[in-house]
Amino acid sequence: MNRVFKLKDFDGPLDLLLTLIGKAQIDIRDIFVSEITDQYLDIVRNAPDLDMDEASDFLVIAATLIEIKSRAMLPKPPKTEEENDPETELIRRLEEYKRFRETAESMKEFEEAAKRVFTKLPEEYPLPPQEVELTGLTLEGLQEAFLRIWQRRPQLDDDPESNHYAPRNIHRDSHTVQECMLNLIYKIKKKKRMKFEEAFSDAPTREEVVTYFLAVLELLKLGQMHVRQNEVYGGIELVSGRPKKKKTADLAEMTEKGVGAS
Amino acid sequence: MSEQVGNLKGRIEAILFVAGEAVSIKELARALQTEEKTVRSELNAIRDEYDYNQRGFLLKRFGDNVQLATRPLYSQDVLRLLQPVQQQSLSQAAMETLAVVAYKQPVTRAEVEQVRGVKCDYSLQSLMNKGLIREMGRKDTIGRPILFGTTDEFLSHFGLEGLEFLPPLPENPEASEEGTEEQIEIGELIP
Amino acid sequence: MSEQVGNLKGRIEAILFVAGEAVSIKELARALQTEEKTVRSELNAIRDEYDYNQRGFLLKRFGDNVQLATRPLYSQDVLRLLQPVQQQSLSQAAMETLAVVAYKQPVTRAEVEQVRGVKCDYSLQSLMNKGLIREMGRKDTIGRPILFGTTDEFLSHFGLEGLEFLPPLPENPEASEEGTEEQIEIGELIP
Repeated sequence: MNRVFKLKDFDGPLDLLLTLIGKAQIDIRDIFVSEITDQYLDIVRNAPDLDMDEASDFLVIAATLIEIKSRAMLPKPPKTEEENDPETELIRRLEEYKRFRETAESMKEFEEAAKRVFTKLPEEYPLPPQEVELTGLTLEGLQEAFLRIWQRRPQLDDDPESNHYAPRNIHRDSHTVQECMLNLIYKIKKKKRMKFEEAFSDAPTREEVVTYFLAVLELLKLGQMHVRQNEVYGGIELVSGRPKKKKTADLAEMTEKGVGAS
Repeated sequence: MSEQVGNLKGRIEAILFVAGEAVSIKELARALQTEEKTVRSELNAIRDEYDYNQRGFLLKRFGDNVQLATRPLYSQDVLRLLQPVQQQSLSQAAMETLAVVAYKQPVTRAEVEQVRGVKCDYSLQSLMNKGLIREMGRKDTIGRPILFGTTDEFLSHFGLEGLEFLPPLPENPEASEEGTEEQIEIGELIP
Repeated sequence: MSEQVGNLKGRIEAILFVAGEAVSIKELARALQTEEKTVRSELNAIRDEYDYNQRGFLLKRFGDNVQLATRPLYSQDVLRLLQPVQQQSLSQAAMETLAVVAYKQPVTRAEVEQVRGVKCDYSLQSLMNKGLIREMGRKDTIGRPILFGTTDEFLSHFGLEGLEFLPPLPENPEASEEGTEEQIEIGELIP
C-alpha cells in the first residue's frame, strides 16, 4: 500500500477518494470507518508534486476529512438535524460525483460509436450570378419620392448653382482641393476622428462643401484617412489612419448623395 | 465470402461518399476485398437503381473510375439552398429617380437630373440592372440622348395594370398658382 | 405542388449531398419550397429506407439539423480505402465536465466545480473551444454568473438526436429516499 501516488494522476480529490474506495472494495458510506481517510491524508501529505495551485482542491477535502475525524473522537452530541454535517455532505458529494464519472464512461462509448460515422466535405458547386428580389416597393413610396423632389424644386430654381441649365456666372474658386486637403490633414491629425461638417466654416457655401468633399475623396485615395457613413444620408465621419478597401459602388453612390444632400 | 457485414452496395456507397472524388474500380476492389468483376456488376446495379428511382445521387463513370455526384434534375433545389435570392429594397436616391422616370417618361438622363438636382448616372444604371427601367429610343435633339421609361417588370413590382393606374401626383398649391404644373412638363424642363 | 420534378426524397438527397455539412430543417424547407412538417416526414422515410436496406448512407440527425453520413457498419471499408483523419477523443476531465454540463444545463462554473470537486476553468474553456458547450445567458443571482449548456455540435459529436437521448444517469438508490434528488437541483448546490 505504500506506493507513491501522484496527485496529477487524479482528476481532483473526489476522484482520488473514489479510486481508493474502489481499490478497497467498500461502500462509499463506509469511508469513515475504513482506512481510506488515513490513506488519503498520507497521499496528500507525501505527494511529491504538491503544488499549491493544483493541490488546493485536495487540501480542502483533506481539511474536511480531518474535521470529521476529530469530531468522531469527541463524544457524539445528541443527533440534531444538522443540515451541513460535513460527513453526510461529503458522502453526498462523493455519490453524486460517482454518478457523473460513470456517465462520462458511457458517453465515451457514444463518442466511439459516433467516430465510426464519416461525413464528406461540401461539393464545389458552380453558382450562377446572384439573383436579387426587390422588396418594399410601394406606390405610396413612389408618389412620396416624387413629391419630395417637387417640394425641393422651387429652392433649386432660386439657386442657379443647382440648376444645370440656368444661365449663370462662373467665378473663380474660392477654395481649392489642395488647400482643403491640407486643412483636413491638419484637423484629423489633431482630432483623430471628426464629422465631415466640422471641416468647413459655419455657413459654408455649396462650393466649399463640394471642394471639401473632393478633398476627402482625394485623401481617401491616398490612404490618409477612413470614411464612415452608417446609413443612407447619415453623417459622414472621418477617421485618421489607413483605409479599408471600399467598393466602388459605395463610392459612386456616396458621390451622388453627397452632392444631393448639400 | 467478402460480404462480412451489410451488403456490397452499401459498402460501395459508403466508400464513394467519403472519397468525394473519383475512385478507380481497382482500388474499390482492393478496399472491398473482392474481384473487379463483382465491383463492376454491383456498380451497374447501383447506377440503375439511382436512375430508376430518381434518387438525389448519380453514379458518374468515366473510364475505369467512378464517382458519386448529384443528379442534375435537382440542381435548382441545390442552387436554392446555396444561393438564396437576396432581398433588396431601393435606396431613396433610386426611388426618386424611378419616380421621375415613371411620371415623366420618356425622359432623358439630363431631364431626370434637372428635376432631381443631382447626377443620376448611378441610380439610372442600377434601375436598369434591376429591370425596372429600360431605354426607349433617343430624343430627337442635340446629342440624341437616350430616353428612359419603365418596364413591365416595373408594373408588376408595383402591382399596376398599366401606367394609367399610377397614383395622381398630389396637388402642390403654391406650385400650381405659379404655374409650376407646367414647369414640370418635360417640354418645359429643357430650354 | 412543390414537387416540380423528380421526387422530394431525391431533392433532399441532392441537397444534403452537396452541402456535406449539417443543414437545418428550416433551410431545407426553404430550398424545397415546402413546409417543415413535410420535410420532417420525408426525412423519416429516407432514414428508415437507408436503415432497412443497410445502405452506405446514414441520415444523421441532431437537434433541428440533418446531415448525410456513412453507416458505422461500413467504417472498416471506408478506413481501408481512405484513412480519414481521426477525431480526437475527449480527456477524462473534459468528459466529466461535459457530462455535468449536459445533465444539469443550464449550469454555472461554480456548480460544475461543486460536483467535480476541482477547478473547471480549463476544461470548460477547452469544451467551449471545441464548440461542444456554449454560454446560455447568465444566472439571476449574485455576480450573475455565466450559464453553460451544450450545443448541436455536442449532439453530433456523440451521435445523439437530441438531449432526451442521453443515457440515463445511474440511479442513486439510497439518496432518493432521503430526498437527495432535490438536493442536486441546481438551486441547492450553491448556498
